[in-house]
Amino acid sequence: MRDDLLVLARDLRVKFTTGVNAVNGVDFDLRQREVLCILGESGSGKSVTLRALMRLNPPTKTIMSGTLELGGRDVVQASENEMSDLRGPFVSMIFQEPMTALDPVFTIGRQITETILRHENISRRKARRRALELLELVQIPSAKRRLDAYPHELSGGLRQRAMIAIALSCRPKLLLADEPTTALDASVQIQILLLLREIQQELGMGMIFVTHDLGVAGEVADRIAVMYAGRFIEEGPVADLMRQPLHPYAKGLLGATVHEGSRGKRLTTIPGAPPDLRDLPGGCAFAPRCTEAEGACLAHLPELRTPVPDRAARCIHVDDRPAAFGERLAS
Amino acid sequence: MKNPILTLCGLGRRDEYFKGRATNRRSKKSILVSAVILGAGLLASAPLHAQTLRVGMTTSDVPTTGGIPDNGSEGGRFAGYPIFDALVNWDFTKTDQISDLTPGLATEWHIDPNDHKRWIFTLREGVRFHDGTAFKADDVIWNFDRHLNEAAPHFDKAQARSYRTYTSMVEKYEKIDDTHVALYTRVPFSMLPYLISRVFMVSPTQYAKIGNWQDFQKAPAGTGPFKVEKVTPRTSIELVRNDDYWDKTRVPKLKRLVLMPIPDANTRLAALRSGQVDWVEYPAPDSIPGLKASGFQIVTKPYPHVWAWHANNSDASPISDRRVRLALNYGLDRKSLVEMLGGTAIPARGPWPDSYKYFGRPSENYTYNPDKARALLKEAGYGPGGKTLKLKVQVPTAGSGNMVPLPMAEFVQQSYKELGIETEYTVVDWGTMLNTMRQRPDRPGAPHLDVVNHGLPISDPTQFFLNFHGSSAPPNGSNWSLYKNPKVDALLDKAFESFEPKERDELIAQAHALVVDDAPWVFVVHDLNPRALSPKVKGFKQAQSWYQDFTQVTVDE
Amino acid sequence: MLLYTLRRILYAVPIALAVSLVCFMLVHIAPGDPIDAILPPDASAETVALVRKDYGLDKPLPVQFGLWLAHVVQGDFGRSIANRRLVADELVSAASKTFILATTAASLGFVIGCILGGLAGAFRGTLIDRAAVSFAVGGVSVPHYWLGMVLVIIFSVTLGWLPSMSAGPGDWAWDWLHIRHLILPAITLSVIPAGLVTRTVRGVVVEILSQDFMTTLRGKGLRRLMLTVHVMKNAAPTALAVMGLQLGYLMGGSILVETVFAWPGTGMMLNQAIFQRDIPVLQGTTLVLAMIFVALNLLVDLIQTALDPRMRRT
Amino acid sequence: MTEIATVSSGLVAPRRILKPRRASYWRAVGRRLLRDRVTMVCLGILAVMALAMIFAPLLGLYDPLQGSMIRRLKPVGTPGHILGTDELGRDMLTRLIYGGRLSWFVGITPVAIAFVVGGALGITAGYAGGRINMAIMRITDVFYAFPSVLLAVAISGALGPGIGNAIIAMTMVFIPMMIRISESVTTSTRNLDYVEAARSTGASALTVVRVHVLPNVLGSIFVYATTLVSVSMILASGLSFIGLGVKPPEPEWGLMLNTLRTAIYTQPLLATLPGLGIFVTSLCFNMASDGLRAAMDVRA
Repeated sequence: MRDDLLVLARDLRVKFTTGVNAVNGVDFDLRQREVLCILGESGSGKSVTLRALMRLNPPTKTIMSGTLELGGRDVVQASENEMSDLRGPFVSMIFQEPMTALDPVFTIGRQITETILRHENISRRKARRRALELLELVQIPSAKRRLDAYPHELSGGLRQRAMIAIALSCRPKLLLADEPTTALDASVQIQILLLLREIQQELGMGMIFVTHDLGVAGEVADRIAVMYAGRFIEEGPVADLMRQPLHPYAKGLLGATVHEGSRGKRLTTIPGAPPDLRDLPGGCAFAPRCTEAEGACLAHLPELRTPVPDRAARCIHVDDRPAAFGERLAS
Repeated sequence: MKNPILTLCGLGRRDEYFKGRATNRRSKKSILVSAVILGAGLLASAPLHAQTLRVGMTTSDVPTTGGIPDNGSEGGRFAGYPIFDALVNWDFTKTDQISDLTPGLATEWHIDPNDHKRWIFTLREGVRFHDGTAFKADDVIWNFDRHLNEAAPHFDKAQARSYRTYTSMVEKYEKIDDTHVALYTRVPFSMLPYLISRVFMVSPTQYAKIGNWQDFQKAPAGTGPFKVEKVTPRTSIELVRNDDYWDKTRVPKLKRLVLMPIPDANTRLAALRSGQVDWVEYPAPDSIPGLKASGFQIVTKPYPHVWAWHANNSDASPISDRRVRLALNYGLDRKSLVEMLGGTAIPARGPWPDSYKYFGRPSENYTYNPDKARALLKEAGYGPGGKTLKLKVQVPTAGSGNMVPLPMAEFVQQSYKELGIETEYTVVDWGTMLNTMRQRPDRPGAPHLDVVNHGLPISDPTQFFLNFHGSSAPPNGSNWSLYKNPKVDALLDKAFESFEPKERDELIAQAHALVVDDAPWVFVVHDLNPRALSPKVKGFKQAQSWYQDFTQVTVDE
Repeated sequence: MLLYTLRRILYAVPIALAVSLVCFMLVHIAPGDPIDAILPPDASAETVALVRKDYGLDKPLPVQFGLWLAHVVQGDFGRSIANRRLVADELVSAASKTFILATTAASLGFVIGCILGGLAGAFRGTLIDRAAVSFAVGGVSVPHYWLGMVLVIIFSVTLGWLPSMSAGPGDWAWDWLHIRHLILPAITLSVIPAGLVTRTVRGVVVEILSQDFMTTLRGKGLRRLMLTVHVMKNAAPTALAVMGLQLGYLMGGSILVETVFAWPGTGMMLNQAIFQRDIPVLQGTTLVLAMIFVALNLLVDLIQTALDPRMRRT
Repeated sequence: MTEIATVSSGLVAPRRILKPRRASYWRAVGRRLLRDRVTMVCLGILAVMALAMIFAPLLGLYDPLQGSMIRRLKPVGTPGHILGTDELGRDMLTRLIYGGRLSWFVGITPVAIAFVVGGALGITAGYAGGRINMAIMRITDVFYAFPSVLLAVAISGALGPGIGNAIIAMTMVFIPMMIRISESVTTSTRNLDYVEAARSTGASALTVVRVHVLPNVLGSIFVYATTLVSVSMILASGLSFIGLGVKPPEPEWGLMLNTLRTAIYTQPLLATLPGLGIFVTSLCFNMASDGLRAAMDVRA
């Protein structure tokens, strides 16, 4: 196994005790410095997948299976203590709502230092100095004063920066971001994205980024995975996927989204509703909404097909041969 | 002394205060727990001496301790005679008959043969107040000034009024010499000694030292067998033995007497059962079988008390018809009521129990006779074919002498229901009821009432007078019934002017017999004054009186 | 914060005034002339007139209220009609006894409630949760005066471990001799706050645990102990508020328990005053208890504000 | 019907849809209730008690006021007197059922009056806002400044013992509570978009309240009122217990508890029965109102 492999997921499944099958077999790898963007509708399982990577889904209500390794450590079998050692120094997460993701009754500084003190054997003073550096790193103005501020005293953008600072506080190798810009104003969104991208490159982290905004994905991702009903239905390099989606669902999404520059505008939606995750159909989960669906779609779950190296899609209409794909492009 | 280690192991003799707490020590665990509790208790508590009697009273607060005890007779029982003496005391030694008077701070008294309004009292010599000063004739005058002389600097404005019943007959008083005083009554009145038996003598010196009656209560000085050590309002009065008590036969055997007000019957019961007190007044009748079974002593004695329906004898009420009142007296199953009361009462046939010398020879004998009752009612026009007799009755919730008024009232109600009589109760607190009884039932604007249900002392002939003499209608006396029989009035007047004991007693007995036959009230039961005592309380001989003697009591270790 | 404190205190002033007006009016909603409660009915007309003047009852109501208030502010609640003692003296000793009982019961209830509620919230849906919730519902449903009787039978009469009544001999002291008297009434009285605090804390903890920031905290790798600290600090304002209010309720609501245990506090005093129609005592006790409640409310508000940074800016 | 859906970039992400609670909503609540076994058991117990009390005269019970000295204080399980007899020999089962009538009556009436009066005042305050709100709420604050037991005891103490006075006193305690809750619910409903919309179309205040506000707030107010029933029952029995409520010989649980107290050492089970009655009723009311609240707490 190569040592720059941060995440290895094979047939990862997450089921909730309520009967919801949130993640139904996800396979992917992530290497250092690589940015993967998981794209999907609400309820497609992208957030659950992300949380599963840190095993943050409610422990008593979640059943995880398959293979999941972070830096070679088995996440599915690890004890809670081993997991909590991993969280922070190896992997950390930025959440969607900076308003609710920060503890309202603790200062920003305290929330950063407690993380550092948890994982590193350094003095409180040193931890505080590091916290200050981190706030400066995420470009919070008058950082020193903000250290003693409570979350509600900061604006949304600053709060998200503070959130990022907390996530970075133990210099993780892998940063997970769960729609980190959705709750922010458009002008702030782009600043945060640029900041994230910049810091990710500066620190050489791997990053998994969840969003339902294609524009955002195009901004930051190296690769994109499109998720539907708990599965990756298409995966590939960002430029290729955006230019030429393979899966009908991905096509729909792209059709429903204009490329960069028109973010936030109301667009055509894909008719129909996502499937009930409690009772998934046997075949392709998208088939009921798919204009290209045929009988075979419902018979079996389509295999992941690889028409060109580095790209894959779960649709029977996609050729599993690079050549055929090329031919179609030509015609 | 006790070995603390033994005590800690739960094996040695325990401090008196903790006695009875850990009676059930069979399991090792509870021994351990109680040992811990005891250990901690011993470390922290001030040692309480042996020979302490702790009494649970029924009063809601400690009675006032300044020599004018409130809370009725129970106040006199606990904050009166144990701490103070009057010129005339009550005799507790003859327990086989209803108590009478005995010399107190006066060794002898008599009416002036030339002036039937002038009483001469010879004072006891060598008596000292608790503060060490000697008791003198001047002190008697000073004490009467406290009650009656509004011009005196120490006139007790706040409390004197409540003792008017006892003092109002006294017109003036004077010192004759150092050992004699004279009291003048407004009219010739042979019963004066009964009245002034509640006028307690307190030390003027102690009052001068303290300066006001309010604070005097915290450290009063009387001449009684016990001295006040500490008064904690609403919690306790702590008394200690007066070793110098003038009556050497009545120097207390107890070292301490602790009096606690516990108005709630069940709380009192729990306190006795858990060993927090050694003695409770008026245990609820339903608790008596259980107490007996657990080895507690239940003492009962008749005394001049009656629990009765005071009937409105004025014209407004159907009960003014004597036949109706007789029917009510014959139609009551008193035996069953006594049974319900666990034997803490005896059936009443008149205001006084028939064992009393004043009972007389009435012609009516109120046994349970429902047929006679029905016949009497029919005669009066009630019952099947006639009107329905409906009575409005006021009942107190509690109060000294009222026993357990509500269940008893319910019993009476049921009993009469069988005769076709409808009774409607208005339940009020005792104070309200006393207020009702201080006003005429026939005054304009008074709410209609046929009966007031009240248990009360008729300790002596003066009280009989206040309840049954025609001139005693409110506000002059307690004759709420407005009962008026000229014969009774004449007999009583004559008796009160008679200074010949034999003749006097006979006149009173005749008056009593007439009252029984007239039945102005429904005589229900006489209370037997029950009290429950822990098995270790010894030597108590219950007197047939509202007051009791605590000096002969001992408490076993 | 300072401004808020000032405003809050200022707002308490009219409330306190209105509360004292209600206490004052208690006498006047009672049927009949208040003088009847003070004097025996056979009192002469002059006496009635005299006493009426003494008590200021001959003046119009607003003036009477003003006079009464002026006295009360100076700590003069008049004298008890029943025993002629100064109401203020009585109140000091009774209120301190009730305060001892109420604070002990409230603290006990608070500790039990926090532990049970915290456990129930943390282990939501488990057997622990169900047991704690059952306890809480039982606690608020049980007639506590009845529970008191049952406890006395078990612990005083049958086992003989603890006294069944009173606050111990003489004046109160924090020694075992007195504390043993406190145990049963305090337990009895603590059942309601324990139930309420359990419910509240459970609700708050469930709420906090479902908050996004708990995921953040877990995502930072914090251990259980640190998580607990976060939960506690978040739950504290609510829990303390409930506790503070409960203390106030217990101060005013201990009348039944005090009656059962003959605890010489304000509850027993009130009970006696009612049945003796002792108006000065009734008025004074009600007023003092209500004022304590107003003050506690104020204090709770301020503490809550101080504890919760989100509320400080208001 | 107004639907407010937040639209975010790209995909439609409906957040929370707020709409007036309609029949379908109540059906859903009903279904949830039926599924909640604990609540159903509690409601069942309460229903059985209520039926027994309503039809008490038809049950062939004894006379609740007629006793007999020969059979007084018989233990639980005596033939003919399945729950024994009280201190006057009256059948305990009969007394408990008839006593329940009064206990329930004194417990529920104040809450019911407070529900109507307090609810009306609270909704008025909440909907009208401004000075009316100010006036109503400040007066409420004053009564809120009293601990509830103290207020009830003081008022009924001043008025004197009796059922009527106890009910008045307790109503005075519960009205401010009902006002507060209904005011806050109404205020928050009033600011909901669809109510604002209805108001802006010029519908009369009464119509808006009736059509848009009431259906939304009544449920919450009602649930709150049900939680008060348990408090009220305990308080009512407590007043009777210290002699301020129901007067003898009427059977009432608090009063029965008080009069049977002294028999607790001889007939412990018998003496605890009335307390148990209060306990079970108040427990069931509490659990049922919890269940009702849970069932109504459907996040749309």
